[in-house]
Amino acid sequence: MAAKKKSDTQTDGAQNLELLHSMLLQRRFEERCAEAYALGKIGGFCHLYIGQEAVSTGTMSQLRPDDYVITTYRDHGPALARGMTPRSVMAELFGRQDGCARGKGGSMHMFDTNTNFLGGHGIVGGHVPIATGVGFAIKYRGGDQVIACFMGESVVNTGAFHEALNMAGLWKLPCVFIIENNRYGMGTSLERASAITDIYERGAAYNMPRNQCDGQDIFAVRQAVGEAVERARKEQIPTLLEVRTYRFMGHSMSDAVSGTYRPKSELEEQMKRDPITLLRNHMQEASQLTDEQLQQMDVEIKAVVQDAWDFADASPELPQEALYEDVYADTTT
Amino acid sequence: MAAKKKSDTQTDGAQNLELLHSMLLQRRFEERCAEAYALGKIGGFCHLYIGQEAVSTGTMSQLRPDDYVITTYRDHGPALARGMTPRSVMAELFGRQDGCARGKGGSMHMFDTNTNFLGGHGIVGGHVPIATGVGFAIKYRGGDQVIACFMGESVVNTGAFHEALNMAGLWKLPCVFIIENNRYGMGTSLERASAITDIYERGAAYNMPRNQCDGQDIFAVRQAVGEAVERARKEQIPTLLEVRTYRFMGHSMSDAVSGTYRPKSELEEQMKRDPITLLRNHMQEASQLTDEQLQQMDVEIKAVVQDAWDFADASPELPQEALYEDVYADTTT
Amino acid sequence: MPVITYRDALGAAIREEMQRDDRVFLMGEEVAVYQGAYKVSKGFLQEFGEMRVVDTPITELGFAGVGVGAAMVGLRPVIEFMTWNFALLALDQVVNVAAKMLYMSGGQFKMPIVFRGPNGAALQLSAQHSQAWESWLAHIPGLKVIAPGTPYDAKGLLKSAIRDDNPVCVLEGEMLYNTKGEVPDEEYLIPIGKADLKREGEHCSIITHGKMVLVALQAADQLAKEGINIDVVDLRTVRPMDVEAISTSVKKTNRAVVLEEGWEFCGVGAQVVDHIQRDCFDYLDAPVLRVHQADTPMPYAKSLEKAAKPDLPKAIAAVRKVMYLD
Amino acid sequence: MPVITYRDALGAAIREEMQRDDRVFLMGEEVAVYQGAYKVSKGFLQEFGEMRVVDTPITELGFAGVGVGAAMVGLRPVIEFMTWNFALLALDQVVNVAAKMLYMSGGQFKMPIVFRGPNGAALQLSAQHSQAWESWLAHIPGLKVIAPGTPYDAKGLLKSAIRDDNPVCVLEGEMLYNTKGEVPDEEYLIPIGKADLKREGEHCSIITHGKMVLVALQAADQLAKEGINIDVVDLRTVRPMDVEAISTSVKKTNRAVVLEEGWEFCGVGAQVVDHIQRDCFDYLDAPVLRVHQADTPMPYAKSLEKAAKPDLPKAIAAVRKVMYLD
Ligand SMILES: Cc1ncc(C[n+]2csc(CCOP(=O)(O)OP(=O)(O)O)c2C)c(N)n1
Ligand SMILES: Cc1ncc(C[n+]2csc(CCOP(=O)(O)OP(=O)(O)O)c2C)c(N)n1
Ligand SMILES: [Mg+2]
Ligand SMILES: [Mg+2]
Repeated sequence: MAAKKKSDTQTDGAQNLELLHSMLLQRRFEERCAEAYALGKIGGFCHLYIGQEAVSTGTMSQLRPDDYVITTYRDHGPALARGMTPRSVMAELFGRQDGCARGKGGSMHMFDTNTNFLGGHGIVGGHVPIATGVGFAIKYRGGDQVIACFMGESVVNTGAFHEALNMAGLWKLPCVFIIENNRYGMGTSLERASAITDIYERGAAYNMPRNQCDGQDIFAVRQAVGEAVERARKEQIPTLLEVRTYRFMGHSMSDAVSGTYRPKSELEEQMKRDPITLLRNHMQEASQLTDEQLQQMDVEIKAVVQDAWDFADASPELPQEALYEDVYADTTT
Repeated sequence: MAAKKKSDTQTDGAQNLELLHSMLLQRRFEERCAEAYALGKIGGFCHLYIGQEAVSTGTMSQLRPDDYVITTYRDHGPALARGMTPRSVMAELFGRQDGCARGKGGSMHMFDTNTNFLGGHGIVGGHVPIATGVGFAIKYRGGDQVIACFMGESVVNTGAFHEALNMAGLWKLPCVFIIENNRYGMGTSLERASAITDIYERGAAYNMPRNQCDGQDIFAVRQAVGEAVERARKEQIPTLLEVRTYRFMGHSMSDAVSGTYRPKSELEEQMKRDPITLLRNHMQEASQLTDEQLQQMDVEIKAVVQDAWDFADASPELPQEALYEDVYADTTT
Repeated sequence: MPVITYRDALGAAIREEMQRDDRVFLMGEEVAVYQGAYKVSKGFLQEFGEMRVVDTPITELGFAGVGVGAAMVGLRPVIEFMTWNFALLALDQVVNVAAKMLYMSGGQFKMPIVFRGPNGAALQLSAQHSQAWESWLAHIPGLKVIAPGTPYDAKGLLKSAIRDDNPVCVLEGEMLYNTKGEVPDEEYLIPIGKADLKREGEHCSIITHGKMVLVALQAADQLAKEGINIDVVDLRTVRPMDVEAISTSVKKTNRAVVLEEGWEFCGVGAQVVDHIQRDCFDYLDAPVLRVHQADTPMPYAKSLEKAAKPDLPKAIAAVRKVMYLD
Repeated sequence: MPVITYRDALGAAIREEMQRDDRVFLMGEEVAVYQGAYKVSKGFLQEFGEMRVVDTPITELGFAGVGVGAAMVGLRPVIEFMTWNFALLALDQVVNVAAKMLYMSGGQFKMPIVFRGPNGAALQLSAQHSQAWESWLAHIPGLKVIAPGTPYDAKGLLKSAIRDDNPVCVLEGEMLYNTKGEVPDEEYLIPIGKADLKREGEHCSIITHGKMVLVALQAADQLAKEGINIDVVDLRTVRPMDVEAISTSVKKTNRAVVLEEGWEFCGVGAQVVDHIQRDCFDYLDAPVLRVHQADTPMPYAKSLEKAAKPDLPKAIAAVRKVMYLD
């Protein structure tokens, strides 16, 4: 684990326990998602976040409740890290009435007005201009919020990304663009998709501050995101941040964990840097965590996830008429 | 005029006369286009190239007949510089049977298989991926041709440009991307549209050799394009070249030459660096051109343009059934 | 009543709504400094400033998405496309996001956004600049699509569109901007989804919208001279479509011609015909005929362009045919 | 005759054409190393190498344009979209360039390119991943649009598409890839633009294409048990449409149901109805009915998705209704 930096002194003890709790919750939650998918309780595309939890938790820990978050279809982790309830997320995955999106969005489309969680988007690159638009709205209203926009590394090749970053840079909008570089876009490695591999450098084309950090080390993520958030909030300067992480599962439930496009050995090598293990070890060395505490936390979290499962299972199916609801809003203005 | 560089020694005498002839032909041709437009012989959108002739002529003078050229709707100049006949271009502008595109394309859509002139495209940014595709085809066939792709500076903000350059850089394709930076996209200045103004730097995002040059100095254009063409032909490495030029007329025939978005003073200042005058002066100082020669060249060119006008005027209107022709090709394969 | 142009009617609608609600802003290419590519937003920059009248780079996909993001968090963007032809690049944001946001989010995120600009052919702009998109847009649940044909309808409908909490696509026309009509000084709104019977007649119905409304009215005038009286049903809104108005008219006249600017195949006219043959099956004295653009890309040559476009002679010929007059 | 999957039929078609003509290449996301997102191109990289089986970055607009450029100078690209939903981003190249190139260039530049991929809904992929685009594509002159419903038709039509000198959009289906059918070993081509009468019956016509062909055949089987015999007209090609085949069938049965996967408004079904009511006006004993997806974005919840999709019970109900049986 990176030797703790000055800026991390505040992340000791209690706070580290929170970070660990957040990451472990995402992990245990998604382990059960895989189970529910196998049982047919979850359908469609289901992209697990396992291995990348330090990025979501590290980022959210630097945001205010009134800030905004937007991400891709790989959204269970960010949704939970942002504070959406396991119940509402699991019920959404089960396609039930009590899901955060009434069971209409599913795995790829988590939305929540309470936590300013703006989705859950299925078109690669499509949500980046939306993030720029939220940044525009914040500036328009003279607010001091920021928007954190997560994206996979493949997104930096899409036209939408470039059009969006140019406007964010040109208009100086409070956006933090966070690339979760897990090295693969489905079965295509970064080297085979992008003419450069230090992709944070693409920020230069938009005169945008840019940075790269280790995404398995939550303190490194907190450090880099913290700087970017402060720059956005205080000076309304956007940042392009490349976070180097790794996906421990297949691209989606239908994709083998390794084989065609990445060797088992690479996966095993990467799993040695499990972000949860790294934080746990750090805390134990710093004697911020006893085995009993960890034990207990895990038990509690598993109970919370089980509760979410039971809740989702018990949540009613949508009535047929719901098919025709939410197509158009009744205009009140 | 820039002190002649070593690489220009071959551009003396005879060759300079050719360059001058090409530029003057474009100028005189388009002066008559403005006249024809006023008379209603040309309709629709008509974007004149006047002021940018050194870019087209300088570039074409470095290409082989079997190379490819593609550009935007501002295509009369490049079409003539590439060697398309004034008759076929004028007849196209008049919308007649003998036009290069049978009168179906018009001002924005000049096409010619004889000179590998691939258009004439109306959607800003839309032709850049096409250029990458031509580069791909050249490599696919193992040829040593190159494609020169002209574009306005606004294009560097479009998603199409970035998607295309990434693939050209990633796959190492023989493309020369030439930005004709005339400072304005319609009424929007570069500074108001792009987060950076040294836009050739966007090549860095694609690991692409890049360069910037004076677009009013034809020798500077020849120098920069020559290097890029050689790199593409010999090593199949693409280049992003920013050529700084200026549009002496309005964006299109319906746009005032100056006023809303650029002051008259700026225009007048820029017109002092007319690319044709600069070359003429250079040649006269180098005593490569007498007043008589210039006189005679101008008379000849005006006659050629008049001939094109007469030819276009005499060319038959398309028969009504032509409306339904060229929608689908009969498949022979 | 004051007579103003279609252009000024649109401008007045946006200006009034921006004055009324400071969440409303205008964004697009050349809307500010240049005063609008077609001058709809003349004077806006000076009146509202650059935060509310925003020139964008040439990035249709990008600024459409910026509008969507701003709408998600409570602003009410009016996004101008220089023409709908260029909006092809932005359709992912319009169709995959704006049209589906309320649904995907289970009713949480409204999408109060307007996408507007000129639609269809002007004069000799050739293939890439002369397309009418209403049938594409109207295919998509979640979108509303309006196509006003007169200054009065343009102002009233655009104001309603800006106040609507759903994405509304507004199809204007370069050839309409200079047309004039009566527009009252007092504020008024025209409800989205209501057709307008612009002429009454008992012999045949012409069902149309947008630019073709003027052609339909001319046809009605000419045919009236021959004693043929036309019901001109101006849909005004393409989606949701006022099917009652269509049925009422056709059940009265027993004959119908559907006139539209765009292409035939899967066009708005096909949908209108589908409704008529189902709802008015026993009332029809003749098959419903359609008038539309020729099934080709738009040519540049003036004479061919004229041949490609639907126009007065074609509309009249269709009415005479549906009435078995020749 | 050998029985193979729709997936393998498509793969065989592309492989045979690549073996036959080295100007043909396959490009798209995950077509090479990953062996195809849906494994249509399994083994291609190994057989043809990386110059002819090309993995692209996730840039639909960009690689569609690369295909267009390659086609302009004589190659014959087969561009795979992982699904047509993502092709929305590429439509500017498909519609503004590929469909218009021959016309804009006055007949000089042919566009021998194929755009293919799965179309319509699979299972619980929700709003952004469950759309059927045939009515949009078929709206555009210059494009050809095919939607094969069986392995036999898929192979024969795709081979014709690859040999066609015009842009051809091929609409496949995730739910079709695993379906099986007889496909001869000998080479054969199926002409674009010809419908196929897949069942013969005198009581009612079902006109359909693509994924819904299987549903229509099931409906015909079930109804046959009740003594109701259906003419199943499989259009196979949506544009150009085989209107003769439609008229022949409807003039025989005097009743028709149009069954399609996509949305109703301005759908392919509307165009079919428009043709029928004009060409078969005096033959119809009842209004033509349509079966299609519900007019909403596609929901994720299993039960709602089922309710949204056209299916066997809905098809049968429509036939019974058009026959005034209930
Ligand atoms: C425009 C578009 N093209 C293709 C897809 C199919 N697709 C879904 S995810 C994905 C890979 C994205 O990789 P990356 O951006 O690195 O994110 P990751 O999955 O690694 O988190 C692809 C190709 C899509 N959803 N959208
Ligand atoms: C996608 C798209 N958006 C808008 C337009 C309208 N338009 C035509 S030219 C132009 C300005 C382009 O400027 P630039 O790229 O600098 O080229 P220049 O005209 O200066 O040669 C615009 C906005 C278009 N043709 N395509
Ligand atoms: Mg990735
Ligand atoms: Mg320019």
